[in-house]
Amino acid sequence: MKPQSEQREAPSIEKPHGIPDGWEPNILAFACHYCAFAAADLAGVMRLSYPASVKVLRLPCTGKLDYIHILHAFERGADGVFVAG
Amino acid sequence: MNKVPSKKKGSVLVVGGGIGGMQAALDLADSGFRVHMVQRDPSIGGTMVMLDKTFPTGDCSMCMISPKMVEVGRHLNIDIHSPAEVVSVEGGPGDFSVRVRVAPRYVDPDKCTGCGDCEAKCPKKVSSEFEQGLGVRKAIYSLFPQAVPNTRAIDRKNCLYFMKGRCRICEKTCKAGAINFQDEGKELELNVGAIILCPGLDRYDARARGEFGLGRWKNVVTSVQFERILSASGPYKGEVKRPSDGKHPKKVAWIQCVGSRDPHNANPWCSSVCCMYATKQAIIAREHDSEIEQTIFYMEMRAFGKDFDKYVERAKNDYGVRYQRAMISVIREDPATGDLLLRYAAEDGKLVDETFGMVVLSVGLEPHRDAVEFAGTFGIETNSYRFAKTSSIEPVRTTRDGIFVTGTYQGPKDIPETVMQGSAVAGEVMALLGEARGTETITKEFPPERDLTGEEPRTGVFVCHCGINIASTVQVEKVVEAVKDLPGVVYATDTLYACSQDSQEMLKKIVREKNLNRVVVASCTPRTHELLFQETIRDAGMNKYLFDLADIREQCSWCHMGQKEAATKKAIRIVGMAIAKANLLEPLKSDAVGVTPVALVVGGGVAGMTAALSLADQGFRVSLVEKEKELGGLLRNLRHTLEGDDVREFLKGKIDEVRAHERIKVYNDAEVAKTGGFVGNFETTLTTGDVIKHGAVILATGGMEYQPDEYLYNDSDRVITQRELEGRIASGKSPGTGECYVMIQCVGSREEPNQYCSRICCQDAIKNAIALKERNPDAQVLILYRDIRTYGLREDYYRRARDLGVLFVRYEIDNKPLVESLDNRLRIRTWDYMLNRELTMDADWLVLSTGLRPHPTTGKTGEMFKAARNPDGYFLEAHVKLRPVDFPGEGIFVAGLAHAPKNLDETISQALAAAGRAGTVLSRKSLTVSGIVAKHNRDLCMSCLSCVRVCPFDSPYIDEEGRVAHNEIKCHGCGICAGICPAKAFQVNSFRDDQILAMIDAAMAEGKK
Amino acid sequence: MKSGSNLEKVLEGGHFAVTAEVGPPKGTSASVVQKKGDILKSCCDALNVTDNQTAIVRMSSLSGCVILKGMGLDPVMQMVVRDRNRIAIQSDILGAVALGIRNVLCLSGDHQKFGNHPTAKNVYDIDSIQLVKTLKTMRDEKKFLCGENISGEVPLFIGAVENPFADPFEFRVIRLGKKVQAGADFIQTQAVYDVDKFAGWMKMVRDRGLDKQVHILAGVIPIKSVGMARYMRDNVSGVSVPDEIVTRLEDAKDVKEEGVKITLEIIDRLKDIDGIHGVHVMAVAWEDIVPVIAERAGLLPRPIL
Amino acid sequence: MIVGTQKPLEEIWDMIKGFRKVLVLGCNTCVAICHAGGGKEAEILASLLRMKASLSGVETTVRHAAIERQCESEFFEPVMDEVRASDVVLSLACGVGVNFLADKAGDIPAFPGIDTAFFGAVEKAGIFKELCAGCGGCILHLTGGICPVARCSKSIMNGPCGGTSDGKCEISRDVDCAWYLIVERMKKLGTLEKLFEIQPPKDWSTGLYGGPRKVVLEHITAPEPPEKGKESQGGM
Repeated sequence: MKPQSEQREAPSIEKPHGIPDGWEPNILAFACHYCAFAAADLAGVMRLSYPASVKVLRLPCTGKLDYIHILHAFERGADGVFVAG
Repeated sequence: MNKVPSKKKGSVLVVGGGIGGMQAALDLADSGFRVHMVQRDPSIGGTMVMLDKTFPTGDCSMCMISPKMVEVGRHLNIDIHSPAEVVSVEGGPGDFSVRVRVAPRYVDPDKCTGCGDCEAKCPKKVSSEFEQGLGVRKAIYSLFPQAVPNTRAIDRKNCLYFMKGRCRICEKTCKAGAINFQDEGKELELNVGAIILCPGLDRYDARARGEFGLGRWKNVVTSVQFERILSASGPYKGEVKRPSDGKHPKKVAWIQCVGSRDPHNANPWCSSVCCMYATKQAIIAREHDSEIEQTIFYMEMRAFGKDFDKYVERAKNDYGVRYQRAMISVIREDPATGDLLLRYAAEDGKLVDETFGMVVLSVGLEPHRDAVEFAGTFGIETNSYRFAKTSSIEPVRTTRDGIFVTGTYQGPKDIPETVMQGSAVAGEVMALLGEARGTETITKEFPPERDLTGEEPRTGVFVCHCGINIASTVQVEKVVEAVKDLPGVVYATDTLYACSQDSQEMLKKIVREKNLNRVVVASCTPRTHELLFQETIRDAGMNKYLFDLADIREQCSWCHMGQKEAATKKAIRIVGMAIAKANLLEPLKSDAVGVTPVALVVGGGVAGMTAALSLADQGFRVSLVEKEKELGGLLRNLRHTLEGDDVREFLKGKIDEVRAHERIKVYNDAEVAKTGGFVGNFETTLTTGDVIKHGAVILATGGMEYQPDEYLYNDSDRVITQRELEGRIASGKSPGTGECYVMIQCVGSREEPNQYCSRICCQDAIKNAIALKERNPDAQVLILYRDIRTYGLREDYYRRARDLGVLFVRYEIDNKPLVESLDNRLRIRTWDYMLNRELTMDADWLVLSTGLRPHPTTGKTGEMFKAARNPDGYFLEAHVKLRPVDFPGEGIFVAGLAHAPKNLDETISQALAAAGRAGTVLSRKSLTVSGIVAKHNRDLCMSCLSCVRVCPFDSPYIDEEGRVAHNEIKCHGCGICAGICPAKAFQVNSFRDDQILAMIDAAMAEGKK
Repeated sequence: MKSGSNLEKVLEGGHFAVTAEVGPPKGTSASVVQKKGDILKSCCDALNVTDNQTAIVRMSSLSGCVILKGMGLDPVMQMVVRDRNRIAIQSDILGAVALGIRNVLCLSGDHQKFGNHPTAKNVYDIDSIQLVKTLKTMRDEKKFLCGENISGEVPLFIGAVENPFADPFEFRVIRLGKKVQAGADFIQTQAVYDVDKFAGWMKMVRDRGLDKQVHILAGVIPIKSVGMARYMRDNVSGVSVPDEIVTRLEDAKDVKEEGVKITLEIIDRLKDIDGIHGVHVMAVAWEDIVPVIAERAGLLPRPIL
Repeated sequence: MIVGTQKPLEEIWDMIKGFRKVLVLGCNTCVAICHAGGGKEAEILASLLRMKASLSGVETTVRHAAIERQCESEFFEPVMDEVRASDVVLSLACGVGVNFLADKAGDIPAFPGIDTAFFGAVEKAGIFKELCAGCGGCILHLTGGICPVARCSKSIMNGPCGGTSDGKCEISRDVDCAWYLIVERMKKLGTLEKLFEIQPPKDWSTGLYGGPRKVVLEHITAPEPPEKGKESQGGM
């Protein structure tokens, strides 16, 4: 049996510090294609405004989501992860 | 078999684009027919698009219907003609000629990209029909944001240019040059083999009931207005507010039967849906605002559908909904507060005044206002209420051959029954036009796919301006600049409208010139445009899965208006994510499997026989399996329907027809012993040893009449069931002179552990009561009931029974009637809630209205076909609203009492629907499997069975070696297996872990300057 | 006579026996036990000393018994198999006999989860039926469980418990039969409130002839408050408190008096059941009511044998 | 199979926080099936520990790997370099694997990342329950196939005790009374009379209480090296 060779690099997470002025949380949303992604579309159609630091990643279903996806986002510097489905 | 060229046309006209028409159109177009859909409004969607949520599951209405609309809009074999109406119809079944008048839209659909710039700039505001007057639209508009087609239309009556001769701002705004003020519409001549009518409904105009104050008191709204109020995309964004002052009402009242069950002032029929939608609205209102106190004023709670009673119980117990049995006589407004004072008679007869912050009128359904002219155009008869005339044994056939009807034009009904009838008419049409299948459909030809094996990614990026939709917020050129040097990218450009015809050609040219092997388009949502671009790159010789769409409009420019910097930065990230994924995409094969064009129908009752006949008429061989010696099932015990149809005659005819049909083989005394396989390729062994290979299966295992032990049924010969009474009436034994009959409703229904309505018993009792009274007016008939549920047009018979002198006395579940035996008579005591005292009656006969139970074989059969059941033991359909005859496992369908208690006409509709749905499978030579499926790596798999247990589609299974294997044919690509697999043995194509991780990296990477 | 204990004499003499329960303190004071003994001595034939009941650590049962013995009372040493393996059990029995203890009641013991040391490891080396049999072997054959000989006599009157209200109902009598077969001389039952159900169980006991082979003492717990009644009804597994008892207490002006009345009614009915040879009154933290109950139930004076 | 549950992150962190190079080593057999300690969980835990280290301001590298079974020597070979390059190995195997790893890891500490719970089976997706206690003296033929040692909270041989109510154990309404199940099942099998006999005290010496156990299969254990010269004389 082969060991899992693929390894991530050391993390680049900053240490906790105070919240500077004008700071916006960097948020990644995992959205189900059929509902939450459609809802995100609808938000646009209705011209609802939300911070531009929110980015949406489409999944075929939130059941596809793996813990490691969430953790990976945090390790890469996400301040929040939003799962919607 | 030699195919004789058919004289019948292979195309079908569907008149009406609501959910019923859409279902019929999709079923037909998916099974080899060309469909013309004529829709009066500028968009399809009908009534369902206006609803917020649906009962009893609380699913979002738009979320369910929107993908269907997109599917209809994109279907190669469905042509939508809108806004349009049929002018004339000539010819007969198999060959009609139809003239259609398409009204001018003043926007050229071939040029319009649906970007909506014109609408944004149009200066003229008009009260929105879609928002029921609670919001505004423009003079150039789409009916609602998700409209299909999304070509805008100019409302000539309100357009400044048409009214005053100047403005034309839309024309100036439209970069695609799609505005055409000279549009005069056109007339089409269509040749079709069959016609389906589904024009939908109107709602009762409650302004006619001045005492309710609609239109006068601002805080009195209709139920449809309240749907819009509840809707998150509605005028109040889902906040429960009053129109008068925007305050949150604390107490909200619903008034039922507004415009229904009222032969004197309004419509005599029951609208069938209001009890449930009011319950739903009361629940959702509380979910939106936990302070709200909800009261529903009603006469009878008609929760007759599957799981409806449970829903009402939940509303009472979990959501605090108060159900007050009372008639509201008048509503008055307190001008100071805008509150509303309701006066009603409480159960003890005392008049009560109660104040509410808001009142919702549960308005009933009625035929479209042009229903009479409409019927004239098509040459069909209507009943006295202007609904299309049908019968309980031919529920979707109009009086003119070859013209069918579905949905509320046939009678008031809810969404699943409309969808069911949509599939039912499709089934009827398939049977009528079976031989013409495939004669008029079109298919698209593509060039061969280029082999990309071993190539490094060469990704092309096309960033769309979408006119100014994207470009006014996102600096498109900056995006192009930022991504052009990303790994894998060899070409990046911007484009005015990526989806326009010329851009598509440009895209193809560049793919070839630059030898691209991945394409990313950054424009709008993949939900509507992915297929379009996939087709384009396929046309350029690429595998269509080597594409990704970055949504920088809906999810970027439109929600970050006025934030150019931030929006541009985000757009760069979004495009970067798509590129990162595209680089890792691989060409996918869409596998295909053959289909055995044979149907298995389990159950030889009326549902099974109807489905079998429809499928056999469609041209498929059918194996019909019946566990008993005779066909006919439960219907053999019935003599007449409520409407008076002769059931025995009908049943005999059906049985003869089945026996005589050359394509139907009947297996009597047989049951399913085991089964295996998947859609298109099942193999089932019967208890007789016969082995049947089939492509689809319909489970119509039927129901049973409940055998009571209540109310001395086992102790006295004078206590009988409705079925036994029906026999006595038929043989002339009942009614004897001056006999007294007492009937008790809901015996064995609507109480634990059988907390559901058996749906048929109220009509059964009324049918027999009428028969008794008609044969002998001196007979006394008294019906003890909990709620009389003569929904829809059946209400007529309830009224007739009362007119004939049948007495109705209500009882409550915690105070049931008491029965004792006295020599040759029975003494029945019950509490009369009207008189507020105990009633004692001596009766000659006590008749029990016993409900229905699922047949005991349902469980066993269900297990074999992996068909789930609800807690009451009835089969659970794939989706209670939009897939009422499907199971989650494809190729398996349900019909009749096995699904839920229902009346004969409903059983026939459902059986036809199951046949229609099965026809969509059996008519195909092969079934193509989407490339987006989960791939299973057997080397990594530990056969832990996690996937087998969680997969909603049963695609992972235990194979002959006793290990987990995966059937991609059944897979829908949802990836739940991949999420749970502890060995990472599953990866979903195009959503592989490496692709997702790469996208996360890209999303989190600092964008290049 | 197997042991010559007072309890044995009362029961063998055909008298309707009365026993009561003495809970030892969560401390070292002998006077707590003595005080309870004083209250109970004139109204009971023998006194059970509980063994770390509900798995809460208290003074050992053996010590409590010795204190009572010193006051001239007849103690019943309760012994659970939760905390001792077969070695410790047999050793404790030898010591108890040496100190004059003659009655032993064998129990499984409440699971430690309920007690004040829920993280303790339990023992359950042998179960309560095996314990009964072990004691019988020690007494009758003068042998340890392993077969080796014991020096000296082991005069014991062996008791066991049974819960007629636990599941599965019909198996309870079979299990009682196993206890009798194992060597139980007397049985003390779980508290009876539902006398009808208990009578039904006793009929099954008589049908099997078990009432002729063993003395059955019905358990009685006087109820002091409505809360206690509800708690017993809802939370104590294997105790069946009919709703009407709870209702009676809820409606009563003087709850304690009503509780006593209910207890007296129950004892009255128990006396009429064939095969019941006595009552075992478990007045937890309400010992001073026992003489009152014994008096009002007409169970006094106790025979002196 | 052996069922385990992952230890709380804080507890794991307390074990390893003093080490700079951590290897999280999953085991792809029993504990992977119960979603506690396979390669996937190793990857997840490694990520969590990296973030924990970062947030605690500790410079630590955390890597992860997994092997088929941590109870077989040969499977370790491919990861031994990784093991040797680490300051500590956090094994997500059951206790067997951690013991085994400790034997192989020389001077590198092997710590447990999961709590090994019991031998059990999947009741339904996500629910595992204990069914065997590995007592070394099976009596299931006497108890209708339902084990009182593992499934009765008092492990009694002549049950049910007085604590059962509605078929549930006195310790919790969520725990079935094993003896209730035994009686019901033996009724169904028509062998209830087997329960009329008193079961003697159980011989616990075959279990954990008899000291560490070992099974030796003589027909499989490697024979003593044969005498030289006889090696290749077997007929081929």
